[in-house]
Amino acid sequence: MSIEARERRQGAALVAPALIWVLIFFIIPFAGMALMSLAHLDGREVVQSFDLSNFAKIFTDPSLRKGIWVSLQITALVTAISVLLAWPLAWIIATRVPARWQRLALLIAVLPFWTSYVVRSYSWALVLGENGVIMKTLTGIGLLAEPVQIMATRAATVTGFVHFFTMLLTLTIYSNLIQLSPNYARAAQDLGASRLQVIRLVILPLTLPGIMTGAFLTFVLCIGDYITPQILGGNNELTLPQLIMLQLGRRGDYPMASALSLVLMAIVTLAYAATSRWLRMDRL
Amino acid sequence: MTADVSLQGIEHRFAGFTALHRVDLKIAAGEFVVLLGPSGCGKTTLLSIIGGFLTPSEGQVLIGARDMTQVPPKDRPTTTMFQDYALFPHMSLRDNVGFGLRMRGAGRAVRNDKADAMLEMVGLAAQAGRRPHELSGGQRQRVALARALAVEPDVLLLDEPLGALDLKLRRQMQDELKAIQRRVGTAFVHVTHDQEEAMAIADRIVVMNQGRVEQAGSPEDVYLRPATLFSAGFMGEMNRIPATPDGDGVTTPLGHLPLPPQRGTLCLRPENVGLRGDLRLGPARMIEASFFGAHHRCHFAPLAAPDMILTANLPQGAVPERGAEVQLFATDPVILSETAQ
Amino acid sequence: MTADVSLQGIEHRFAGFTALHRVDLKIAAGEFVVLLGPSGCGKTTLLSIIGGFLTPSEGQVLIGARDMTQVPPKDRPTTTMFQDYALFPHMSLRDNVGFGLRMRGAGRAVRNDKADAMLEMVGLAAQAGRRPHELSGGQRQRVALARALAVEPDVLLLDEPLGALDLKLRRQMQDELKAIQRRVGTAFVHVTHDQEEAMAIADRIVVMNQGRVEQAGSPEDVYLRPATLFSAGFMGEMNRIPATPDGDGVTTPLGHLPLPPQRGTLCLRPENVGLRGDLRLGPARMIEASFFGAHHRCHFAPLAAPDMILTANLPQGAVPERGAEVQLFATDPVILSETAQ
Amino acid sequence: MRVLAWAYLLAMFGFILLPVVVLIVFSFQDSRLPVPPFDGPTLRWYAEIIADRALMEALMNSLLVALISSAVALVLGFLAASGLARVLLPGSALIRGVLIAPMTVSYLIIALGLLQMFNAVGLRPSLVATGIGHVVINLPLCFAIIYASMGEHQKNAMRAARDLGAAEWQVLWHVSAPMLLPSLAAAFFLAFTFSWDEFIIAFLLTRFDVTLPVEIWSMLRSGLSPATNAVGSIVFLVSVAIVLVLELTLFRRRGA
Amino acid sequence: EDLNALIWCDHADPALLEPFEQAHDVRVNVKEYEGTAAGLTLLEQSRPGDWDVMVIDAVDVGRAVERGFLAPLPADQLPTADFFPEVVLQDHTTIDGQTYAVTEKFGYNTLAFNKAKVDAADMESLGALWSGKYDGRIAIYDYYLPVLGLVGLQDGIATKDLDAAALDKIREPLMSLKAASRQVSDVVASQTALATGEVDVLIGGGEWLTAVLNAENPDLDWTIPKEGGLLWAQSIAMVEGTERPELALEFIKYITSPEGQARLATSSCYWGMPVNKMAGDVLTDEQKAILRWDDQAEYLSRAQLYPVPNAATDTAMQDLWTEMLQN
Ligand SMILES: Nc1ncnc2c1ncn2[C@@H]1O[C@H](COP(=O)(O)OP(=O)(O)OP(=O)(O)O)[C@@H](O)[C@H]1O
Ligand SMILES: Nc1ncnc2c1ncn2[C@@H]1O[C@H](COP(=O)(O)OP(=O)(O)OP(=O)(O)O)[C@@H](O)[C@H]1O
Ligand SMILES: NCCCCNCCCN
Ligand SMILES: [Mg+2]
Ligand SMILES: [Mg+2]
Repeated sequence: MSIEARERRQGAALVAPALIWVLIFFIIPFAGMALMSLAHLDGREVVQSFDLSNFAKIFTDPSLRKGIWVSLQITALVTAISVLLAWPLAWIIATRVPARWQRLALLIAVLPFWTSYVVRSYSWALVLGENGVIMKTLTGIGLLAEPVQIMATRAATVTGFVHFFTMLLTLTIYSNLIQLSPNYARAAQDLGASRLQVIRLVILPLTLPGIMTGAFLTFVLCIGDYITPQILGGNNELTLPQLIMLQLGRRGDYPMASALSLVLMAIVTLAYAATSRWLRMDRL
Repeated sequence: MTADVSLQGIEHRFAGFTALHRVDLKIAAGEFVVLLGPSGCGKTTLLSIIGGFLTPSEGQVLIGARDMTQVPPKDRPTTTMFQDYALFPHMSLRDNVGFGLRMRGAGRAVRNDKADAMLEMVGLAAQAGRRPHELSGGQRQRVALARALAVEPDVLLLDEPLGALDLKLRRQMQDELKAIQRRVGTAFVHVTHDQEEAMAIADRIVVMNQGRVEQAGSPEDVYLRPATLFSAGFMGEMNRIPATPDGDGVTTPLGHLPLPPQRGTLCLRPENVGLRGDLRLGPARMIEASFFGAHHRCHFAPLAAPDMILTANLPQGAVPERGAEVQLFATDPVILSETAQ
Repeated sequence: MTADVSLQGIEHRFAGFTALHRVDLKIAAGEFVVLLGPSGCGKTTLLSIIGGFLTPSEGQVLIGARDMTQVPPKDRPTTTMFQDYALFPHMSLRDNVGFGLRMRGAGRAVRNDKADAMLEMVGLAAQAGRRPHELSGGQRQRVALARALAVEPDVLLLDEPLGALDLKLRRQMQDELKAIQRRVGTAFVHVTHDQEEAMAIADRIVVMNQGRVEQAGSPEDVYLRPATLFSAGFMGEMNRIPATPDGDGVTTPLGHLPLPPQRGTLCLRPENVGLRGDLRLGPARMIEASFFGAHHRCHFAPLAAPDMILTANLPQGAVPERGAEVQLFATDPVILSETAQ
Repeated sequence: MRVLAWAYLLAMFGFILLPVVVLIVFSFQDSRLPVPPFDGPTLRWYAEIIADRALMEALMNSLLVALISSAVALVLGFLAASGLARVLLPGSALIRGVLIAPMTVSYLIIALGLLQMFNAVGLRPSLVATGIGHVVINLPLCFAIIYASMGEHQKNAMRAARDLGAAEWQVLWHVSAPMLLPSLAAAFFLAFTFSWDEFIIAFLLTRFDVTLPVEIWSMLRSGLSPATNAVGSIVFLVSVAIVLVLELTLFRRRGA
Repeated sequence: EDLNALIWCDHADPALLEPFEQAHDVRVNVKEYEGTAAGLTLLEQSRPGDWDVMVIDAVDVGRAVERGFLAPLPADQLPTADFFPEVVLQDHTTIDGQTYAVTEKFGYNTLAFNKAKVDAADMESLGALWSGKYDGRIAIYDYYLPVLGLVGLQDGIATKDLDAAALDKIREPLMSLKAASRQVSDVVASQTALATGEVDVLIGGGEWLTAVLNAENPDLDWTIPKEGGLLWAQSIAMVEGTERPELALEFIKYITSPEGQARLATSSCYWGMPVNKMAGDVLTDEQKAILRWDDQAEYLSRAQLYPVPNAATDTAMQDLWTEMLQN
């Protein structure tokens, strides 16, 4: 056997365990889910069939269809707001904070990562409630006459999400920013660009990989999350994951849960395709 | 368009570290000046001060007689070409080169014409629509040059522009850089730590060491008449022989030599040591020789001081046998006093 | 311990691309061979085939007369020194150098003794406990050498070992490499694309181009008697003058020259063109000169062919005025036929 | 501009830290209603959760699952990265794609797929099932981080070790792993964090032996009490302490 | 030894479980669920032996038995004689003469409210929720059976008549109720919302919601309006296939014993009336007052049982519920 063939065999042996793991615990379950999505519920029994009735129902049943729409709206909103909030924050940390304090500033900016995810959502309920800290403060100092309802609305869900994803995006954008040669900004300035022009024409485009990587992660994690809308949304509208959990928990409708999951997956795949040219998944 | 630059008593301190000590330097309009020195000697710092990226702790920067010490880079008649080129990767070459004009409010047509003309000058007109990552290192360097020159600066500052290129390409780009500078007539201030590069392109070389200017002069001056031991050593290989004054000459390990009496180090470049010359060094044994193409590099042990090895570059066809005893001669001897170091 | 290497009809194809075309090469035991050629010519590929990192598509590798074509690196009597040295950053120098012995099952005491001896040889005994990142580039290079030699290979393979060093250090390490090779007597196969380096250290230079061996011979042979135009050009700068046979000599743009009649290109190195020599080239006008330290690089326009520029490296102090008319002479003329390309 | 920047920084810090601060403050709330007015302070909720057997078990379970699943993901990711970095395997772009794929899929989908498969083969929900799911989500992460940090230099060091006679496992153990230590540590740490805080997979794939996030979820759904705040605060403070220690030791050398 | 129990959240209280665990040296593992459909789904996915006991709404025992999930109980060993007779619900827990479950706790799904913010007189009619006066101050308990039942009552439909046709009639009022309400939430979220002043009225609420918070907010109150209310009665059963039938039975006996009953009645997630009258001797007077021990006879007379839908109606109800959540 040639040296290269031997090398390849050893290389393959090293890759094999991970590949097998992914095959058994990701690909096969996924295939199973695809199969399940073609089945249907007869009374309470799952009956394997091969029809697209679940998908047909998803796109005709107003509740399910609206779920997709709600999820898309929330996710788009969250992603956009988080990028808008995170970019200046990352930029300020990377360029305005003295080098020796940067890591500390970044650490503070992502500190709540280290609370439990469930608790983090729940603590927003404390903050946003009608008698929560914010309303009490605002009405207390007379800025608001009446408390405004935020809790149990889409605004609460979005706030909870934005909180988490602003931190995530700050990380990805910051790490992109500090990898840029300082000479880009210098060169642009040297050629006569104002501060804003430097940012708009040079720095911003150069941070697209960081923005897109963070935005994609935000999109995937946000559109697939059950906890935040469940805790903060007050069941006033249901997202895709909530609908999926509803099928699982209350109705035992695995076929429909699978079909909804595939729709979710398809949406994420589209998002991936749209951003893939900028993605640097190892930038984490 | 070009202007002269005058640095007066420039001193620069970073937190707890003085990077430049009272540097005075004049750069004439249209001159090609090279700042040469080892890593960390303050070349980039000095260039940044001229370009406006740093404000000196003390001293003044005059460009075309105007005091520019506090003026930000965008308002100075200088542009800088960075070592990593800092080409904007998301813009075409044309947009890169036209960027400076765009910032000055030029319309698209105007700046594209100018950009194309600049790209033409550096031989990249055909690639104007490409992105920087589609170019080779040498091509990128030319785009950076075109971009910096497109705004018609009075002074162009270049920080090791050739540092990232391989040797062959580097030598080729040196010639181009020199030719372009001749053509546009702009003053160039070029930083390098490669003395061959410096000699090949400079009108004047400024040798720097530890934040000070050691010597400033033409390549010949600096190479043949170094002012300090540092200058001498940095410009090329050298044989160093201790010398003490002795009547009308000096005493060295090789014996008495008829040179101006002075305490210091006798410096001889390898190509100035050989079988002919004005200064007789006495008998020596040939130890080893290797062929270097244009010359043979030979090591000789003087009989008077067998532990001292003298290196001589002898021309093709003039090489003694290994082990042979020959009379060594030298030309262009220089004695530098210890204090000159 | 050393052995000879014989490469027989080596051909190597990467997917859709032939990197080596029927290379035959013998390397004698104890010889210092340099593979020289431009980037992409197949040097690394050939070295990898000797070292066992690649199996040739065709042909055989014999080391010490044994067929090693299919033997993996760890079982060959070769070791490779990588361009980036590939030192293990988490191990002390001693552990780095002792690594090969450790893999061969040597106990700690044995391998430490050997490692210390090797470090002693390369002058780093005092730093044995340090980590690679605490060393300068040149020191690292020596550690890599010590590590490769510690397992006493028959053949040491070096892929651009000096490529990462700056010029000054590079010249110094060349001397050391050569000296160490002399001392240990192992055959060295050394890859570079720097012809000065090749000439400085090689017993024999193998000039490669596009997957073929152009010429193999001593540095003098290759420099002074190039077999092909490629060889001639790659070994250094050259003036090329077309020549056609004409009775007892050749006709060139400069006129008739008394050389062996042959159709081809007359090659003259710049240092072999000057104001003296065996071969009279006729009158020429000096156009430009720049100072290069050891010599002046001058451009001459022959009066007979004013558009042809001849480059001559003239020694210090022998440079005519710009615009002066002089008689040019040459030494060591070589005529290479077109087909030799 | 400068003032604006600092004001923005402070405002964002306020936004980011607000829920955590409120959480911690109201963990000392004396009444059961975690809303203003604050009528504390009391430590009784802390006493309560420390005495809560189920919670403490969930904490241990979380630690266990996070440690083991991260270790498995790390080893698998390391081996795969070493294999792929070493030779150009046929279809290696596809292999990389397959290994990364789970990273682009919502956890809920991974959980549902595994739940159905385990149901089908008769495997009961358990910590092991959860751990398997966590390896699925963390393997791509570990692989990507390690693969990205295997530069030419790393590859050459591995070749050098082989050239000097090292067997494959010796290359991995003596050269590759120590050289990649910072990336390995970073990957492990990140994987650990993800597993430790993962909810949906653990929720669907466990039954009685639950992980901490699931236990906290049940706490939230089985009675109103600031004990939830206390758990959140403790998790937060302990994690921050760990992060700080790592920051000051392991990652200090890597600089910004 | 372990006992695996599928429960409503009130059985997760350590104060309830620990005495049993100590007495029998076992460990009770609990898994919470909410809503019969969810519980049945969990059993569907399990294998025999996974579960030993289960808590289930008494009216839904039939649905579970029909699918073979429950094991018969020795009726003679159960203290049903000591129970309030109205909540033994023999018709539902006994099928074909075989007892499958025993009731353990009961209460009402009606209106819970904050009397400091709401006119208590308004609460005497369900119609107040549709009057517009409390728009934005209402929460809906997220369990379709009792709330659909209440909406039916408001429309004059008895719970036992809530069939597919009736569902059509209550769609409109259900949707307008949703429009008037602020949130739809589970047990604890409902308690929180009412206790923190997020909402003032909870439809589907009752003593199970207010009693547990009595100490925090004495203004929380509940009533059965004139249209009537729903009686919830949960029962405990042994799961078919259990490998520890004796222990399971011991647990059921413990839960139905006076001590167990008292602890269950006042457990941490929600309070509710014990079915065993003897628990009255264990409970304090204060606790009994909060539970309104003495008013039960009247309440019971005005309450109706949960709807018991067949599979098709159940699906239709869930669809309607999902639609309500989503609008
Ligand atoms: N921001 C800074 N803070 C502190 N010291 C600095 C800073 N920038 C440069 N220095 C120090 O000032 C000295 C001069 O630096 P400078 O960059 O000018 O050197 P250089 O000659 O350009 O070197 P090189 O050839 O390596 O680029 C160095 O010792 C450097 O360490
Ligand atoms: N794995 C490969 N697959 C395809 N082509 C390859 C591969 N490795 C090398 N080549 C090609 O083979 C040729 C010879 O490569 P090789 O690395 O031997 O060149 P080299 O002489 O060492 O060049 P350099 O001086 O740049 O190191 C090049 O054209 C290269 O592009
Ligand atoms: N399973 C019992 C029905 C009880 C109704 N709800 C009251 C409290 C929470 N379910
Ligand atoms: Mg510099
Ligand atoms: Mg190579």
